Amino acid sequence: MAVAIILGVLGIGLLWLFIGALKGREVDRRVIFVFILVAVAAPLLVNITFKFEPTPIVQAVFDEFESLPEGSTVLFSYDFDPAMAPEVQPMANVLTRHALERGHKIIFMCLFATGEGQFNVTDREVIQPEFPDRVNGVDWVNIGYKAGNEGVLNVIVTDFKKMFPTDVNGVPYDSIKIFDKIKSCKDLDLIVSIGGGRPGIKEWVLFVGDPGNVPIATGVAAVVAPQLYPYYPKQLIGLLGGVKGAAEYESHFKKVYPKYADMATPAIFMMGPQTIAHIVIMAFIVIGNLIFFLGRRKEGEEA
Amino acid sequence: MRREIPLAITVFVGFLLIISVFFPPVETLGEDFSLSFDIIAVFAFFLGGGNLIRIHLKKLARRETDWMFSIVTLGGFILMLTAGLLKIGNPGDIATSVNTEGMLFESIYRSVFVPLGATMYALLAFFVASASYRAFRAKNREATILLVAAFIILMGSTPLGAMATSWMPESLSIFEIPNLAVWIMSYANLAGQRAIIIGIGLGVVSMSLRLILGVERSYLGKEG
Amino acid sequence: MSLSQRKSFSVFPAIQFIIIIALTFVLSVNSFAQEATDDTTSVTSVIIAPPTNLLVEDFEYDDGEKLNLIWTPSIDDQPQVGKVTGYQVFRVTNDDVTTKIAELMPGANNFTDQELDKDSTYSYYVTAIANGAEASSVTTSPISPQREWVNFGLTNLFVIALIIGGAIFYFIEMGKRGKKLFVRKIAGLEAVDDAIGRATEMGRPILYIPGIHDMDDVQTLASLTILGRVAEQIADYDIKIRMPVARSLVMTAARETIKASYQAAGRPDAYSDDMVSYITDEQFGYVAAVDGIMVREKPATVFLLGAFFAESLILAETGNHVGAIQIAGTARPAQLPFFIAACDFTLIGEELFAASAYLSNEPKALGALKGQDVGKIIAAAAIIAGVLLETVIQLTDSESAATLLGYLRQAFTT
Amino acid sequence: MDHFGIWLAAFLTLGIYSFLYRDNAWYKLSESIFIGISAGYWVVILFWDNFYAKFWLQRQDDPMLWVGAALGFLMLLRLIPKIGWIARWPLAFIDGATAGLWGMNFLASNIMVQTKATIMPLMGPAFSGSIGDLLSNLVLVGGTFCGLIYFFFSKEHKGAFGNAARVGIWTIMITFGAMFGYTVMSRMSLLIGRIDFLFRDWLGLLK
Repeated sequence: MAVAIILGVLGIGLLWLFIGALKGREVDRRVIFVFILVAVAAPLLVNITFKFEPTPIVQAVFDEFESLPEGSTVLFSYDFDPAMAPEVQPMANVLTRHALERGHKIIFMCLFATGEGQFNVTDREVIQPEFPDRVNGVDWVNIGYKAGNEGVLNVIVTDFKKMFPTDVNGVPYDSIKIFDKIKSCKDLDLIVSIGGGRPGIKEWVLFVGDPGNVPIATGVAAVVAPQLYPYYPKQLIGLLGGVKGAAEYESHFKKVYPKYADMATPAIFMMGPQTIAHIVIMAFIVIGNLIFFLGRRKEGEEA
Repeated sequence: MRREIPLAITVFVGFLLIISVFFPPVETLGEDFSLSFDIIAVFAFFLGGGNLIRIHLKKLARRETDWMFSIVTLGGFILMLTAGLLKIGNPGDIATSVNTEGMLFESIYRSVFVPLGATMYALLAFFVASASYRAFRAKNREATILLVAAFIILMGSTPLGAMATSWMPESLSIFEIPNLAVWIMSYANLAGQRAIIIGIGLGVVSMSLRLILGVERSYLGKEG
Repeated sequence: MSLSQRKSFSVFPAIQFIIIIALTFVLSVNSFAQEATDDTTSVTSVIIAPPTNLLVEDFEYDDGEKLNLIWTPSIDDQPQVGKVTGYQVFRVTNDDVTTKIAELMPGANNFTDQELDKDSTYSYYVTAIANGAEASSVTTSPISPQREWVNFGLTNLFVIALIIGGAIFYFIEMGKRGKKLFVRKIAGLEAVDDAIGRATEMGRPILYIPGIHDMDDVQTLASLTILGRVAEQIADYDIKIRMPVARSLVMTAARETIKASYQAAGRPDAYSDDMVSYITDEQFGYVAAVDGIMVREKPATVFLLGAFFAESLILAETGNHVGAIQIAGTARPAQLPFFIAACDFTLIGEELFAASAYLSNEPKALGALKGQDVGKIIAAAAIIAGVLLETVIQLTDSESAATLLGYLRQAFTT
Repeated sequence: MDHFGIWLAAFLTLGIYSFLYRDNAWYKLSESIFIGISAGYWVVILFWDNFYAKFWLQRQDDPMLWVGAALGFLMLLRLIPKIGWIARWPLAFIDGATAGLWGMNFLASNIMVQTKATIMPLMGPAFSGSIGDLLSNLVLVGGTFCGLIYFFFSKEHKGAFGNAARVGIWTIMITFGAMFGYTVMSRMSLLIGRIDFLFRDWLGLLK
């Protein structure tokens, strides 16, 4: 109900400006400010959300998770810090959920020291409440952070144990069940790096994906996404770019798995105000051009 | 002499730093300069800070318009200075950073400086909107190109982009808005960026040489 | 390599072999001994081979403060089956002090030791570490880092600097000799006269914003050189110029600049220090103040020239709102779109640096712009030639093309 | 943040936003507080980081530091009108050093690196790759080339040269349009952050 009212108010407002534009009336910039304020504030209050269709580059990641046979091993690398978290934590959470739902086994690690804290968020928000039956060490394991950036990757591409003799809790490598058949990155079925800084996805592609011939998918902050498109689809099987990429994934995941209809979708939530604000801006661009063209035609007639 | 000495200093220091790149024994001169610069900047602050105090005292004395706000500015300035230089509320010793929790300086920073900065920054959301309303009009060919590129990227950032072009056949998938947006960002955008960046490089080289050779001498005035 | 061999030191393979055997023996005895004294029950001794072929050589082109170490990793450092968990590098100085200088990953085979003294000698050994065991390489014989006077590694940079710098220098000289040089019109700069004239007509001040960076940014220097030209015209017209700045040094430099311009225009009496005022070093605090000045003083003309960041659009939109004519320019590519959108004229990147030369209309300054064009020709030609060669190589595997391309790439490698 | 801190932050936040309606006393108050506090903040940071840590603590080890201090002192002579012109010496020093440093840096990082980066094959080995790839690469290389032509100063933009320059400015306009459009989202995020603060921390409307 509230949603309809807000969208209605915004729509009628825009329509009114549109009609004004047809008469050649310029818009006071304070009117634009009010529209932006409403567009951003209202969805935050009443939770306006949109349905997202996944773009092929996002769909590719989803499909990879689907096509892997149950019991495949996926590595998640948390390569980000709290500053990047608003954009990429939603990706980490939904991808973890998807992997566990499909019955994949997950190895969590991070190239950022702060990544361990970010994994705890996923643990708290996804693994513990939704998959309490999954056993640490059997179905998933967190091997944590090791300093050394690409040096770490250089080692684990051939040997996990050397770099990670224990997991974060000090459990020795040999007694972690997941590692029974995983000796190096080459034994993995998929690697997912989530982040946007350095070290990050570029290092994964360069030091593990290419030499080890392991499929890699990624979720990154919006600003770095354009630099990564050239890697797709050869070196990256897919990419989630920014909040929008995360929202597309969440949206699609909910559609395919209806039992998660009530799951938290922070990216979709964030995209509510973003989408309305973008639409408002585009509407204003259209109105501006309308005024311009009508004005010019008038000038032409008068001349 | 008032012109020659500064000129000689510029020429000497400029060439020295250019050449230092090629000679390992002096290759750290650039770092030395940055250090000296930082120290000069501290001294210069006596002039800047002094100017700030002078302007506002003058406003006060002459009861110019808005003189009350000068009291606020001066008060804030002095408050921050005292809190920071004396390290009021310092939980540690003199080596403790002023940005340590518990210090008055830090708490003012957190509850006044940070929200004010973030709010000013966030004004951009409004101005981005008003600027695109006014500027993105198809006045001529250049403006039209600008408008179209911006519009495609804006569309691509929302679910609208995918919806608008989802009817397209597979063979034309590159022209679907989300893909088009990606293409623009990774090719056309990159081409323009590179041209601009190379141009800037040449501009800087030329500017530097003009300064060092004394062809540009803003603060020395005209020759003769 | 000849350079490094002269100063390097390596261990003879045969001796090395014997040493390895000996070391392994000593080590194993050691670990047995440890086991004997230790009361622990479950220590399984691991025997690993030490790293070999340790070579220390002088770091090429430094001031005599770095040494390069390379070695062959232990044969027990193998993927998956390897026992080695890392390496430790030790330095022995000439007064026999041993320090551990680095801990490295498995697979590591080199290290650069820095901040050394070229008048001392240094020896090194590298130890492979495994769970409960370690094995050291032999200690190298002492070596001192050498100082090189010239960095020949930067020859390409030197040559390109020489060509472009030389071209600029040449055209400046041509200009000095009075040769007429053509430079195309730059719209943003043609507008400067009108913009100043407009302020005179309206009787409103001119606002000049030199960016928010300090004097150690060449964009700020470029802005001040433009200020020098603009202020001269302003002095002629007797309009008020208002220049709030975000840096104390910029304040001082701007005052000197305007003062010199007023003197050059023959009106030193009209100058006042109050034209330039310091606000605050803080980016958005400065913006808040400048926005306030804009709406309160309603300048007829706003110059936004220098290093700008996120504040670019806030300033330009407010300036536009108060109806000022705005001439902007920056070399920050990320901010240019906002100036293009919100200002009347924008100097794009290189044009900002060309502006003062253009405004001065002095042949020698214009000559520098010609020199820049030589740089553009070089870059453009290299791009075309390189792309053609690359494509030819992809299509035909031509070896001569590959050689040529190699040279071309090399020339642009720093 | 404590209760008072949140109210203060909210008060100042709204003060700044009131400027969007028009200049007013609330904005002036927020602005004055910001200027005073931030100017003081930077003096303190400059004093402790630059003067105390970089100069005072190490004044005995590094003679180069005294060059900076001496030049800084000369700068202050500006306060004495008769010998104020000496203040130009440190300025001349900074001018020369900045020019020298930046000239060499930009030559390497902008001109050489970017030129080299643009040297790429238009097609994969033996005509592999799609027509689309070829066109994309042509746009990238051609756009960069024409962009350089646009910046060319010593020739009028006429004829074939003028056409290339025009393609150059079009490419640059695409760049600007795309960058503008791409930035909108991050700018909106900033506003979402502020409104979230007001709704959540201050008014408690959101959980």
